[in-house]
Amino acid sequence: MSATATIYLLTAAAVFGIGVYGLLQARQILRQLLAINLMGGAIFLLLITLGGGAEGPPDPVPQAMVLTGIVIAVSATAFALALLVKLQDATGSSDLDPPDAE
Amino acid sequence: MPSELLIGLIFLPLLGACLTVLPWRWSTRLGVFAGLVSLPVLLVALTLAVIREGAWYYSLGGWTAPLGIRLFVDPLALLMLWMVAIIGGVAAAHAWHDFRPGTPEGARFWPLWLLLTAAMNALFLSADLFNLYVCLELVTLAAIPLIAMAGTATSIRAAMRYLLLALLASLVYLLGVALLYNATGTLDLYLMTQTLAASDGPATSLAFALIAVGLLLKGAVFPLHVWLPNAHASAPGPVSAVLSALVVKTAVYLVYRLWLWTLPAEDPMQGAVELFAVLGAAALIYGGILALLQERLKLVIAYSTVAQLGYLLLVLPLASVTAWQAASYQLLSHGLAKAAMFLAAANILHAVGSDRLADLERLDQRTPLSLFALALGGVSIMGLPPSGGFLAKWLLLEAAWQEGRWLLLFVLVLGSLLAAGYVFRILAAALRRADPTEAEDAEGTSPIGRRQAGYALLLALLALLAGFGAAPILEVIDAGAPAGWSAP
Amino acid sequence: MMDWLLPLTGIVLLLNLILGMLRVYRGPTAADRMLAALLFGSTTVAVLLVFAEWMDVPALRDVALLFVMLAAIISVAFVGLPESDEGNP
Amino acid sequence: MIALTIDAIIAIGIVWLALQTVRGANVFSAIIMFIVFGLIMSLAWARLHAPDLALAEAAIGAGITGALLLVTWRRVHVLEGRTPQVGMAARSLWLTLPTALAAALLIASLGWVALTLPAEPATAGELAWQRLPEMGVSNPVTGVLLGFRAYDTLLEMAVLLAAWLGARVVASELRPGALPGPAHEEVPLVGALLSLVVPISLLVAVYLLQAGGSAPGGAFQGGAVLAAGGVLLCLTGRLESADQTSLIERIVLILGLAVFSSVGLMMLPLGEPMLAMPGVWAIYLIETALLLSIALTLVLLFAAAPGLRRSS
Amino acid sequence: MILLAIILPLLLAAACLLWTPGHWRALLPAASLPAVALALLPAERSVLDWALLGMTLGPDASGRPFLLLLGVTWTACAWFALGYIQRHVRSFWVFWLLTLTGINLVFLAQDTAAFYCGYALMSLAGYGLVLHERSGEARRAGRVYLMLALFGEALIITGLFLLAARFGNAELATLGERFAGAPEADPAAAFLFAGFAVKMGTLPLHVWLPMAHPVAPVPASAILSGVIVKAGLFGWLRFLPPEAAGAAPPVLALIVLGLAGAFYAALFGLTQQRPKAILAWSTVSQMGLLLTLFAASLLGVVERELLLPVLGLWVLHHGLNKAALFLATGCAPTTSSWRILLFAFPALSLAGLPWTSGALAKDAAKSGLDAAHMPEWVITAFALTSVTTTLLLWHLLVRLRQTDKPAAAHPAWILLTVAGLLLPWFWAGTIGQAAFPDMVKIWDGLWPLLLAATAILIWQRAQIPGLSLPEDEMLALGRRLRPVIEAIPKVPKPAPPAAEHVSSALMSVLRRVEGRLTQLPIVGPFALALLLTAWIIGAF
Amino acid sequence: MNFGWQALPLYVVLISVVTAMLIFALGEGRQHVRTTLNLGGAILKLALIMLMLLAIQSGASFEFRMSLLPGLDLVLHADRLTMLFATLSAMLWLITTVYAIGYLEQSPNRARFFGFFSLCVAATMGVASAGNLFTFFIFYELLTLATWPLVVHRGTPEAFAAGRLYLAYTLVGGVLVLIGLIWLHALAGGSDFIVGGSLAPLAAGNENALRTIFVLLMLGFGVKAALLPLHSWLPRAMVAPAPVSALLHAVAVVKAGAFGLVRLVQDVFGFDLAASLGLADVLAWLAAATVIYGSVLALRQSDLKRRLAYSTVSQVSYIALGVATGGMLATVGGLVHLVHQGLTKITLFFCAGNYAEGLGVHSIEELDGLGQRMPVTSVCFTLGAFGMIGIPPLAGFVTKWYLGAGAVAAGAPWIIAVIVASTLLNAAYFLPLVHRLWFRPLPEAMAERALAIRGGRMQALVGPTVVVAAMALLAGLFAGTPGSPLFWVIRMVGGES
Repeated sequence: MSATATIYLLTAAAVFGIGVYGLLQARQILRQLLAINLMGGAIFLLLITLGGGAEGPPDPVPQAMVLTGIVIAVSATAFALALLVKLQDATGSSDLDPPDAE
Repeated sequence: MPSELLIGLIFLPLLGACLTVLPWRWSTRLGVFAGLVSLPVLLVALTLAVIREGAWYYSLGGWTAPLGIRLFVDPLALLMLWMVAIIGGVAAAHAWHDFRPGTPEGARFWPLWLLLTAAMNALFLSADLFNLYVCLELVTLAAIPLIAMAGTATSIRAAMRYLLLALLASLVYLLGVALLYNATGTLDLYLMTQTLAASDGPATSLAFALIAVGLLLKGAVFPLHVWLPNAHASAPGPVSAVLSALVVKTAVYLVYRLWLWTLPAEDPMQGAVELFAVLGAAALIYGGILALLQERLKLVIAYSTVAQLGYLLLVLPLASVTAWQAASYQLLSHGLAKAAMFLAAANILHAVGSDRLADLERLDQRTPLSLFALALGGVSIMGLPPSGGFLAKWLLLEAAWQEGRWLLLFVLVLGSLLAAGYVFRILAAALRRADPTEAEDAEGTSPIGRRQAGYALLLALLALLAGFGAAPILEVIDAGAPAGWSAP
Repeated sequence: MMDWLLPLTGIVLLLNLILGMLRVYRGPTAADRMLAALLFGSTTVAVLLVFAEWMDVPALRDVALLFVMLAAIISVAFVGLPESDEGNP
Repeated sequence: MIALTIDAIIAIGIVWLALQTVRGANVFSAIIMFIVFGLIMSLAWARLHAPDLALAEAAIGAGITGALLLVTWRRVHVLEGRTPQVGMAARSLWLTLPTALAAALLIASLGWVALTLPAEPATAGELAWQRLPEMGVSNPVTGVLLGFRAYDTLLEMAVLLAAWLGARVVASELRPGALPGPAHEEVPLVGALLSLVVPISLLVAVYLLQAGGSAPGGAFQGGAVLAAGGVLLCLTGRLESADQTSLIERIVLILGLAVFSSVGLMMLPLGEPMLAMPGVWAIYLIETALLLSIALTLVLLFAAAPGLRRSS
Repeated sequence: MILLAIILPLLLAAACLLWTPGHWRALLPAASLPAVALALLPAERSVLDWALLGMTLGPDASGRPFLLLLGVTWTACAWFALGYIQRHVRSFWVFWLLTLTGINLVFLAQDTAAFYCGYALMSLAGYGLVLHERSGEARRAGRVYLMLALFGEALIITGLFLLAARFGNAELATLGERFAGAPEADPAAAFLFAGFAVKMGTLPLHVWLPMAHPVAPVPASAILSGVIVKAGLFGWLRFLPPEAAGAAPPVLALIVLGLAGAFYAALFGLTQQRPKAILAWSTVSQMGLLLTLFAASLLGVVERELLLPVLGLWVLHHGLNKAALFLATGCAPTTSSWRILLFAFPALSLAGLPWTSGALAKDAAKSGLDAAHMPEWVITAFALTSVTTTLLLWHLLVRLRQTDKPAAAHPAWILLTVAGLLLPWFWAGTIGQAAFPDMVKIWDGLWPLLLAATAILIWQRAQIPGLSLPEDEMLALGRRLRPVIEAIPKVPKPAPPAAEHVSSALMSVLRRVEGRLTQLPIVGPFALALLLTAWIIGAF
Repeated sequence: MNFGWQALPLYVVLISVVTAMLIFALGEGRQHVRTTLNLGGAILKLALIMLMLLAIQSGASFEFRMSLLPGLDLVLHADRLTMLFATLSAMLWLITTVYAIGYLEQSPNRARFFGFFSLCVAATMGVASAGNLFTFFIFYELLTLATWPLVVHRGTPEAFAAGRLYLAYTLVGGVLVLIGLIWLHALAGGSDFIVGGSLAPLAAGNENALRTIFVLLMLGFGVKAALLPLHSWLPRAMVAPAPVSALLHAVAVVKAGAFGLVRLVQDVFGFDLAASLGLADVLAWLAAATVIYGSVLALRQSDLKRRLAYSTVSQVSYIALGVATGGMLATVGGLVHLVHQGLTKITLFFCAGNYAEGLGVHSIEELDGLGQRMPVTSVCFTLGAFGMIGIPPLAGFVTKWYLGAGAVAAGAPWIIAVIVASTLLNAAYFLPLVHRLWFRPLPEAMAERALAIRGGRMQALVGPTVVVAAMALLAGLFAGTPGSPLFWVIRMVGGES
């Protein structure tokens, strides 16, 4: 395995972990959505790197998967953002677990 | 011909959804009709075909796996498809009143509903891991807005929580798929088996672990069930019904597929089924107790779902024909009964204006039919005879017995007692009279209310009838048992 | 010469990018961040062009083109954002 | 060695930006960091020989997502201005520590496992290369997207539609016109910029669509670019939200899905399997429909409105 | 006729239940007439195999004297009761007639179940008669009566079960032959003996009798003491064939028991104050004598053959006379000389004055005992009981004189007294036992009376003060013990279990857990932990 | 599956189900239609059962079989034991329905009441005609379900507390049966009721398994039969309306448990096997303990219905006792008590209901002098009490006779002691009631209290009471007559085992 691939694989792992941490720890939903998108990016990076992107044109199947994944991610994010607006309208808060809620 | 049936199951609801996006009332009606009413017809033909020919694959676009995407139909998929058709159909009929075509609500509701139907059908038929990811996302993105249609603060918050966790779950699943693709070189569920048997390393096990956690999250398995109760309880009635009866089952279905079909029998990852069983047992008990603690009807039913899902995981380590029958029958009867209960709860909520248990007194006077449906559904959930739930429980116990899993047996029994506890708690609340001397209620049920109750009752009766029709159903199901399970 | 010159240019540009990142990080105002991001955009275009040459992937020029366009869009979008205390930690 | 340095810089940048996105002092800077993260990611895609993804990442990941995030941030955090900004430290140690620990373990195990895998095209990918000629397009990604795995793409369109439908369900009645007001008109140069950028975006979109057959590009990237133009029009008030979705809009929204499905179904009576492409023309037809649907859906999602109309 | 004997009283009882007896009450005494007919006329058995466990009814040799006694006494007493009963009239008649039904059935039954059926009916309906006055005393007596009656029934049914296991619903006539040798025979005989002994007032089980008989209204007392107690004897006769007794020792023990009862009861009666109580004790005493006779009849088939007529005669004699005496207590017998005379006849008859039925019976008994090779002392003791009986009856007369209030003499009393004089003779004639006594026998009858008269004279001269003891001697003893029993500390009730507290605490904990779990920072690590667990399971 | 005349037992079950459904569908109004339905259903069912009875007498057999799961059939058949129980429940259903119409027609929730009432009878018929343990279990659980709404019918907190207790016991009992059943199924495959037991060939080597199974099933059935440690639900369930109590105690629930024990011993294990495994003795001891314990507790109750309830606890165990003792006589005694206890206890409960409805009398103290106030009811009560004590010629005597004799014949004379002790205790708690009725003065207040029921309702209450009392009397008095329960049972026991 090439050094480039190693670098990007470790990057992917790190970003995924950071994303998970961010998703679980963030208070604001917007941050959580950012974290989810980070996680998505990490997975895409992993797919392409493993698909041989470091050496030359990568495996087209993962590329197609990533493209699909990107569109799905933007769809989900867009809907989540709309829901977030609605949530704030309905509850007056953009935080899922307000400190005084439970 | 059978292949076109598969296509129809996915594309008719999909095109129906397109039609319902158009602004005309007739297009909505046509879309719904094409997308839902056609399903049972297709399924009858498909069932006959499956009985005749057994399971088969269908390569989309003519590109066979591993290059292309295959559909796969077998008795298990058929069972799930039937459930989508029946439960989804009846729930849709129930929803017809609240979400009439031509109204703004209807215009928003039906496209999503049809997309959800299409997504579930696609999911149950798909044989491709990445395609399944897309299906899962489609299911999620179609289901969550439906929850939010209730419009209450609780429902929005629940939808948000569901969405975040579902996205997390999807991504975790996707990561697993990514690793698997690289390790095995294919995405096809069934081709993968051979490669998996050869390549055995930490990567594949991590991949399966990731997939498992993703699915457990989507399937609301304890302790990852946290999104479920509020989401299912605050959604509109028909949506709750479909969520609890079908949507969460998608994850369980995939767990079955992966562990019973994809994963080679000797793979060390098979050991995870024990973990699933532990979680299932915990869910059964924890969900049962929490259902007992709830003060609102729909929350009780929702926690009941958490508990009942436990049964489905408990089956995994048993690995016998009986266990297989038990799992299938539990899928079926829980789906029918739970949907009936949610529809009935929706009617009650509508009639009473509240679903707090404390407000439900004299329901036998106020909403007799819905209460009846609720009770019948409850009978099946409790596993009391004569009902499908009873046969499911019987088979489960028998399977546990055959394998000598005493602890499991104990958990099963405890779970069914807890179920009895919460179901009867509901019924007790419904039969209560604050003032026993109170005069009779003169209020009758409106024709609409009666029809709505009728839908709930229909499903409840089906759950009951499932207690009598097991022999032919199981005959078909048996043929679809996973490879390792058919040995007695 | 091209063997090492192009990548070296790339490195320099990337270091430049990092400086930009720091500005984005440090702020202090939203406008600082936005401008840094725009700088970022143009530097990225440069990096992409260098990569296209160096790695012999001409399609990257299309990407660079896209970036140019997006930079314009983002700047317009940014102008539309209201001033608030948000950006001033 | 130099290449490695470049990769290292990019990797460090990515990780650092990800961290900043998560730990950012406030939501706004987190969003900015995320947008920058997207840009650096496209550099990474470039380094990984995946220009298709670099395009998509730039247009969709950084561009459209960034715009969506920013406009929502504006709606949620600025216009309301109620929610106090709380950083990460607000959680107690007991809540943070297990998560951090688990995340660290996850990173370690994931990294370790990924390194054990072969970084090369898998069986399916090699098959895709081999059988690409049968598709009639030379860009393997397009070949996979619209040929071998067309079904995924089709369902993905359904996902996009579902997202729009969902957003419409939850669309807030309280704040329909969340788009910026006429402030833009007073900003100099905006008009001139617009008159340049929007046609260019249309041109780029069409170019990308056309190029998709043989080179990186395609309906998604093109659609995103077109959407970017639409977003710009919205931002500058050239388009404003309407109460109703017009018939045209509805048709365009379902166009991708409907055309894709119809073409797929078309071959059934001829005894061909479902989603068998009758020819390259079909691919372009579908791509065009997809492009239109994607663009409109994204713009509508951005505007968070049932429909759009030209401002009077 | 047999069915009539059962059904007629039942019908009348039903009538009384529904309507207060009116003009038709003259019919009520007639209810017992079929019994007389059955006693005297030849009758076939009737087999009613549809009824109960298959019933067989019919008079037989041992039953006839009982039936005769029953018919005559009951009719007379009913006649007496017609005027005597003023309160709770319906209740009285219902129980009266039910008791009659029961005892009819007892005397007619030829199978075990029917016998037991009648016996139980009689015992329970008798409770109504005892309780007639509803006074506190009556209640107490009734309770004791009922408890002992039930105790007796329990013993009897136990015995019957033991029999039924082998013989089913045994036909009584042939029971004896089959009884011998059965392993259940001994315990069954013991249970049955003890069970019927309750009704007979045999010594330790007699407690109820002196309590119950006095509290009942006069006609009821009369039949209780005169007739119903005989059902116990009848039970013995029916169920304890000579074959059942086995060896001799129990026979002797029973004889001793009987004699002891005879003496004890007579002497204890002397301490009583109420006339009816004195009569009741007299009954206990007399029943002791019957036990002696019966015990002798257990010695063997021959002895049974010998003594059976004697027992019948004795039953008839005692029943009629005792009933007459009881009726006398309701007719103020000391208020005029002819009434005293009328009172004296049955009294002296009981004492065994020669030429009376008593002498006849005693004579027959003595010869019977003799023939049964009883030891001399038994016969002597038997004779000596006349002394105590005489003393007791004298005591009765004295008490009557002190307590009598004026009352009309009812013709039924006279009738019964006359019947008491004549019927035993008549009966003795029909069974060939009637014989005018020779001088030896007259002396045998006289000396106890003379002895008694002497004692009375001495007693009166010596001015020995009368002893007064409670009627329920054993229960009185028990009452003394009550404080001791109550002193036993009671076991404290355990505190309610803490389970509810635990469960509610658990519930609230669970509620909180679930609340926390919904938070992402908490559920997230769970998910990750699961992930790692699953991975570790699979990979290592 | 066979839906011809062979399936008559199915139709007998279905009649009640259909009646129940129609009643539910009718709703609260339409009193007359409901009454007609109720009576029509009951009469039709009785007629069908009579028909079956005649057919079986002439040697016909009925069986309906339907496969529920592979290897598990739902079997409804009619053997003599079935007919015994079925006839009893059909008759008592008819009578109780009349009574219930009189009892409840003024109160709310009648449709619910009568619906579940019918359902309850359907379940009872199912229990009676079940042809294997599996089918038995199905109806056994259905019975639990159908009865619960009746127990909580009053809707008061006490009613719900009682209902909760009832459920807790019966459901746990059901679970025990289920486990036993599963085990048995794993061990033996099907478990059809075969006279003399079907497990004998399995006995060798499986002794301990069979023992455990027996104990599980015994405890499971024992819950409904109110065997000793499992009886506490029964007295609490007394909050239900009188017809329900009557039904619970006389026919349906308690009997179903007892019937289950009978089937278990007679037709699943077979007495010989049960005895050779030492199981019959266990059951006998348990039943004996219950007999005594129930009676002792009954003594301590001051509420009329509770006293009756504890009496039931005691009396029902006679059935188990008889069957567990074995031998022809004791078995006859046990089985015939199934009917006799039913008739007698239903009489008592009807009377208790009459007192409660007529004069609002609930506790024992209030019974004083009621013989004057409500003579017919009081006579019936007296008859019932005597029947319970076992005074001839009432039905209870016949039972005890056979039980006692059977105990000796089976070489277990200690059972006589149990029976006699129980008889004495019965007397001790019933006779004071009878005493109060007839020998205590009527208190002023009670004398002045107007009867709450009169006219047609009164007839509807008193009529059935008299009928059942008469039946209890006649069943004993005419025990020797062909067609009497005893006759039937003797033929059954003598003819088939």
